[in-house]
Amino acid sequence: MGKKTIILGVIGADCHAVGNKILDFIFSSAGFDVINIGVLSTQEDFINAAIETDAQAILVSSLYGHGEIDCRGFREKCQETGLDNIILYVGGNLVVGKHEWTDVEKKFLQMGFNRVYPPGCNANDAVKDLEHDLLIRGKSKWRVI
Amino acid sequence: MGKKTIILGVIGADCHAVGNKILDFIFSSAGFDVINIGVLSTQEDFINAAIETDAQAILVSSLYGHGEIDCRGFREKCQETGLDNIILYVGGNLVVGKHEWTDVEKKFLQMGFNRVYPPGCNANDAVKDLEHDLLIRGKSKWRVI
Amino acid sequence: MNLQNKKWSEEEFYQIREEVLHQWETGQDVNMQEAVDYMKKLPEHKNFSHKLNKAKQGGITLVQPRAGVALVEEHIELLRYLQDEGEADLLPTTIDSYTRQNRYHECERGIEESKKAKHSMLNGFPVVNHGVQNCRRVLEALDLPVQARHGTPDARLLSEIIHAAGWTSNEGGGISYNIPYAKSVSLEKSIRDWQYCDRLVGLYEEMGVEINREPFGPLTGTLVPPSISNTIAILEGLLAAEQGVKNITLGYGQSGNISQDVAAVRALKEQAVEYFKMDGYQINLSTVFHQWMGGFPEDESKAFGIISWGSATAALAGATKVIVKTPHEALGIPTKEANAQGIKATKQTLNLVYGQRMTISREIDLEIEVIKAETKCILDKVCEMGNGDYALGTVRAFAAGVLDIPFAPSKYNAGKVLPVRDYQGAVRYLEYGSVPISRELMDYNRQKLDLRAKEENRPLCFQMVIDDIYAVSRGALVGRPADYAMSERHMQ
Amino acid sequence: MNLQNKKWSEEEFYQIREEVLHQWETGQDVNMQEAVDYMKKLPEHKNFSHKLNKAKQGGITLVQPRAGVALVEEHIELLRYLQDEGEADLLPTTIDSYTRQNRYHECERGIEESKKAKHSMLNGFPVVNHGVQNCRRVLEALDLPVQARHGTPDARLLSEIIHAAGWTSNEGGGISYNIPYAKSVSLEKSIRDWQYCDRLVGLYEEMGVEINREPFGPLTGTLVPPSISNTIAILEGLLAAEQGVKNITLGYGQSGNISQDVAAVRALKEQAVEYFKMDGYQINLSTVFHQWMGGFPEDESKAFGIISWGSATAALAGATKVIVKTPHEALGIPTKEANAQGIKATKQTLNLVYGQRMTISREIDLEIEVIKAETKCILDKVCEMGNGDYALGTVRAFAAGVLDIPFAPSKYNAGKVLPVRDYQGAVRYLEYGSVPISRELMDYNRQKLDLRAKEENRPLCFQMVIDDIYAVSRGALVGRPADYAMSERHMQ
Ligand code: B12
Ligand code: B12
Repeated sequence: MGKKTIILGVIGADCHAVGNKILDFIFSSAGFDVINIGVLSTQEDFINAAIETDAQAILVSSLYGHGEIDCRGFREKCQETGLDNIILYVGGNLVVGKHEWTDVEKKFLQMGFNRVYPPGCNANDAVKDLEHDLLIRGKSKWRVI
Repeated sequence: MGKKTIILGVIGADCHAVGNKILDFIFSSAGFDVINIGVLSTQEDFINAAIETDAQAILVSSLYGHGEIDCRGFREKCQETGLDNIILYVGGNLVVGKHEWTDVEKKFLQMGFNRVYPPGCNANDAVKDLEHDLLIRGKSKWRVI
Repeated sequence: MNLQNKKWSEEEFYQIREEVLHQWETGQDVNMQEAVDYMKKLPEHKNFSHKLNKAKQGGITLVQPRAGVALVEEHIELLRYLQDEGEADLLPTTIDSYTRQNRYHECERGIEESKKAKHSMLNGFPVVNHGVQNCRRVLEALDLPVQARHGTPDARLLSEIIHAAGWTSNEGGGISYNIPYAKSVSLEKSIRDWQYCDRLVGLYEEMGVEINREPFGPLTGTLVPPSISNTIAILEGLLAAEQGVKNITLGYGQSGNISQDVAAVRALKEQAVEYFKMDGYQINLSTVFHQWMGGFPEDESKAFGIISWGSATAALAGATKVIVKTPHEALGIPTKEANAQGIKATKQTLNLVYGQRMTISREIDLEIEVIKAETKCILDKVCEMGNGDYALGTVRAFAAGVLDIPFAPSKYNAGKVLPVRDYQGAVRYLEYGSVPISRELMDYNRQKLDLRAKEENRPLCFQMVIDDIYAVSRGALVGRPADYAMSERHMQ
Repeated sequence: MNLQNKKWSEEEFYQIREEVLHQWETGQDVNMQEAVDYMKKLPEHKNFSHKLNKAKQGGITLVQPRAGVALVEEHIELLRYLQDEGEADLLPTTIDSYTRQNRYHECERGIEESKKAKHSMLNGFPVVNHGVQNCRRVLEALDLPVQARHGTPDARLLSEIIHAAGWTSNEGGGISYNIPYAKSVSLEKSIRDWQYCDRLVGLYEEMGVEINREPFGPLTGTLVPPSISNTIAILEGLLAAEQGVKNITLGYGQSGNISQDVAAVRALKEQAVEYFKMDGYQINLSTVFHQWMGGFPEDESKAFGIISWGSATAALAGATKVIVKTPHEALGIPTKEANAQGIKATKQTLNLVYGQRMTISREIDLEIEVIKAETKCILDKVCEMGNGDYALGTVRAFAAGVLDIPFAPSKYNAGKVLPVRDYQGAVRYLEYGSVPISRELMDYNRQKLDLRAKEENRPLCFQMVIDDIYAVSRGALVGRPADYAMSERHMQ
């Protein structure tokens, strides 16, 4: 399975730091090698960190509502830079306002994220999901949903 | 216009007394001769009081939700007993549960009440309405709407 | 007068019981021994007293809604929803108003009409008409204790049926379920009829089944001075204790002024313990706090504000349970969703406040003292008028206006007392009628009221009372005149 | 370091101003003299300080929502709704996050996308892009004062535009709008940039226009010990005062424990007055209380419970205004309806509590003392580190971890402090990092925390902090372990 390095950060002009610190703690405790680039990070920041550390997954947070604008083209940019195999998760209060979760999820899945998490999610489930996805990926080539 | 005697009371198995005491105070202050038969009054109680005192109007309250059952046939019973000209008002929380006011109003108008009041009404408006209706009635024969 | 505050002999009880169980056909299904066996098999967590005791020990405040509809299946669905979605801790069954007046034929009509209309045409669950087996179905479909909540002057048959069905709590009392709920039932009769209900509970206790009894604290729910409601709560507690009741919950309805509310609950608890002790009763006492019982605003968000303020006060006062209002209060009996909303707002508030207690300041201490002293003035007089017998004393005191409940519909109530709020919203006496409050305490009351009069720049008057009655539904606690200018009093 | 807590000369100010007004094209429309004339013609009731003063005198607590959308017309519609239907007392304009980072090109994109999408794609109103005239249109469409609320480390252009448009209050400060809102903006820069904003207000004051300034009290909104937020509020108050600001509102974010919250607001008010006096500033001071700023539950009824508890606390604490949350808080920026609901629940609660004050018990007195003493420990050290200069001292204190804001994203923040709740929910220090709290006060803290550890039967640990962060959103104030058994502590 190789080493389990993941990139964690909050995208865009978003400064919400609390969830990020907690995700760091939980994924680290679960044995992941967490590279936390913190808040106010650009797509490039995430990608550079992933390339540098040869990470297997990028976990993007967006809490402040601009997630849709900020995340557009992320998957494409990953592919351009050779990260075409990387796992992309995203979570938080992804859009402005209160919307049907299924619509939001669909939107981000279509943008190329492999999994999408609502704000009330249990971070431990995400740990399990990631372990599962990494396992599968070890066997067959990861396929963007 | 004659004297302005009105019957006030709360119909059925209803014990809500506060609004009744306030209506008594307000109509009395406005110069009406108020015969207050109080809570837990039957249709017969209202009608007997009206006959005895030669009243021009009966003001029925129902707060507790059984208004619809309790008020059925009230207009007919008035007519049977010779009170076919009497003004009938009803007010309060007339049905069980929260319903569209216009539906409730229609229901009670159809039952033969001349005016119907929601719980949040201003009792002084009812005073004005009654003065107005009594004036009209002085001129032409009162017509059930 | 053949009334006495004395435990009924079994003979006396069983003789009357014959008659009671024949008031409606469902009375035939009541069998006390079978009921005891049934209740002994019920799991502990369905016993009301048990749940209250645990809460008392943990210092938590339990949440109970009001709810009841005409038909059994719908009623079960409603209560399940309040249990599962609403997260209620204790369940009620609110009884319809015809049953409360023993008009079982009208109930029958209401049940039929509800079936036709496909929604409840009754404002509660007609428990007598449905009978023991149906009530057991209700209890068995749930995981929480169930209590009957009503307003029935003569609740003897009702009580027989609910207890036989395993419902381990009954609300009411000979005063609190008569004077605010009836027009022409004599106190002698209602007190006797409630002695029956209490004796019934006493018998169950003797047979090893714990049943909780809860006098109805808020009375008319409308500006009742705490010393009046506390007096009546204590009296009903004593009357119940004499008949062998062991588990008692005394209640109080929120005034809205936090100091007064916290003080009233503490005064009630402490003073009740004193009186029970004085008369030699060993009672397991708990308290219930009712969220604001007067008129509500129609706006649901505003209703949430009131509900939450009541919840916070209940927790700070350390009440064992709180009875919940809903965002539909002003308009009509709530849907199950609205009812659950009220519970959830309440629970969230209680959980925030859990563990915090109102720190006792000199102001609250004084308020406790005042409430106790006023209560003692009245209770002493009641005792004196009954030559030491609280039952007799109560009847005579009401006749003399010594006991007097504001805005009550009963003709056995003098109706001379007028309450009004002081400048901070505490409920005080404007007119005493014949309520025997001492000169000194009257001065204290007056002084508080004068501050309001001065602030509002109008004399103390009946208009203030009317303004106060409407105030909460119009968005404030105190009914200030429209042109009331904020004074500089609060400047800090 | 070219930073000093010293009033800027006009020369210095106007020199930098040239540059500021060129940061984006709309800067060209700012004309200070014309703005002064404009503001002098505005009716009194649109002046923020004026409205706050009246409230202070009347002892009432004003209500202000948060709200902002991308487009002008929609923004006007939103604020009108909050004014008319919501009955707000003061209006905000929440600024979008790109503007906060001075990314005006991205704002332009957000505006365009919002037009296309037909709903706001920005989380606030991009005030700089819209410019002075559009902001005046907003103000003129309303009957209440308007304030900008944001989170902008460099708010110089933003401040120029809003004040020129007649908005008479600006939230923020060199610390409070940097450390919780930015990652790599140095404090030297943000403090200087906010000196500019303050000096601007000072100049307006000199020209006869009253403008209110409000440091952002709650910081990260997440378990901030009151002495940390009070210290920073007082520091920002002093920095603003030095630049000529006269009308200051200091803020505090609810902890949820009522004794601590009431104590914190009182301590803040009293101690700020002392410090202003000590340094010779004449300040018109008011206070703002923020309803719970941490994570909310998704259930709207539960959110109402939190909102109302915050409102009650604000009123009991005697805050001049309260900032309102909404039932949508956990999920997303509220609709205007949800926003109005939050205001209405708040107003109803405030009106119920109006006139009541938390009676000061020994417990609250002690809490006030503790907060003041802790705050003094930190402020003394900041002063010492700056050799008497609070601006310098602040920069150095952050570098040394003497000032340290829990959970803040800034790399200029040590992030060593760990807060945790005690058994009653008051926020205490678990780890101090380098925050210079005296031994004695540490003992007090520890003693409170030990009680919790004992009660929960687990050692003080980081898991408690995590549990506390999630607690309110999961329905409680304190994050107790799942198997927490109610103790007998509260038994009365
Ligand atoms: C106080 C109160 C009580 C007190 C009453 C004490 C007493 N004896 O008076 C107590 C606690 C005893 C009580 C008991 C019950 N209550 Co009750 N009660 C209320 C409450 C909170 C306030 C009523 C009040 O006094 N308002 C203040 C006065 C001034 O206003 P008012 O009564 O509405 O009267 C004004 C107007 O309605 C209008 N008006 C009324 N009649 C008329 C007639 C005319 C012609 C005109 C012009 C105007 C008019 O003018 C009046 C003066 O301004 C209301 C809810 C609310 N409004 O917030 C529920 C409410 C009325 N009660 C209700 C119910 C169901 C009951 C119970 C059955 C118990 C239960 N299931 O919860 C029992 C009834 C028992 C019985 N046999 O009647 C329901 C009725 C539901 C419905 N219609 O769908 C309500 C609406 C609460 C609810 N949402 O569930 N209640
Ligand atoms: C605290 C807070 C703040 C603090 C943040 C302090 C700080 N630096 O961290 C302050 C006050 C500074 C703040 C500011 C703002 N905030 Co804010 N804030 C909150 C609040 C109340 C709690 C956030 C929080 O800390 N939660 C606790 C943590 C543990 O949970 P979390 O952040 O949700 O993270 C968890 C999950 O989301 C999930 N998760 C998150 N990302 C990911 C990613 C993956 C891969 C996975 C698996 C899981 C996952 O796991 C995390 C851990 O459990 C929320 C509302 C709420 N949730 O109740 C609003 C909220 C997020 N804020 C919001 C907004 C809009 C803002 C502002 C723009 C101001 C404004 N307009 O009101 C500014 C943003 C400025 C900026 N440049 O970013 C909005 C976002 C709206 C939307 N999306 O529609 C919210 C939802 C409030 C609201 N309803 O309006 N905020």
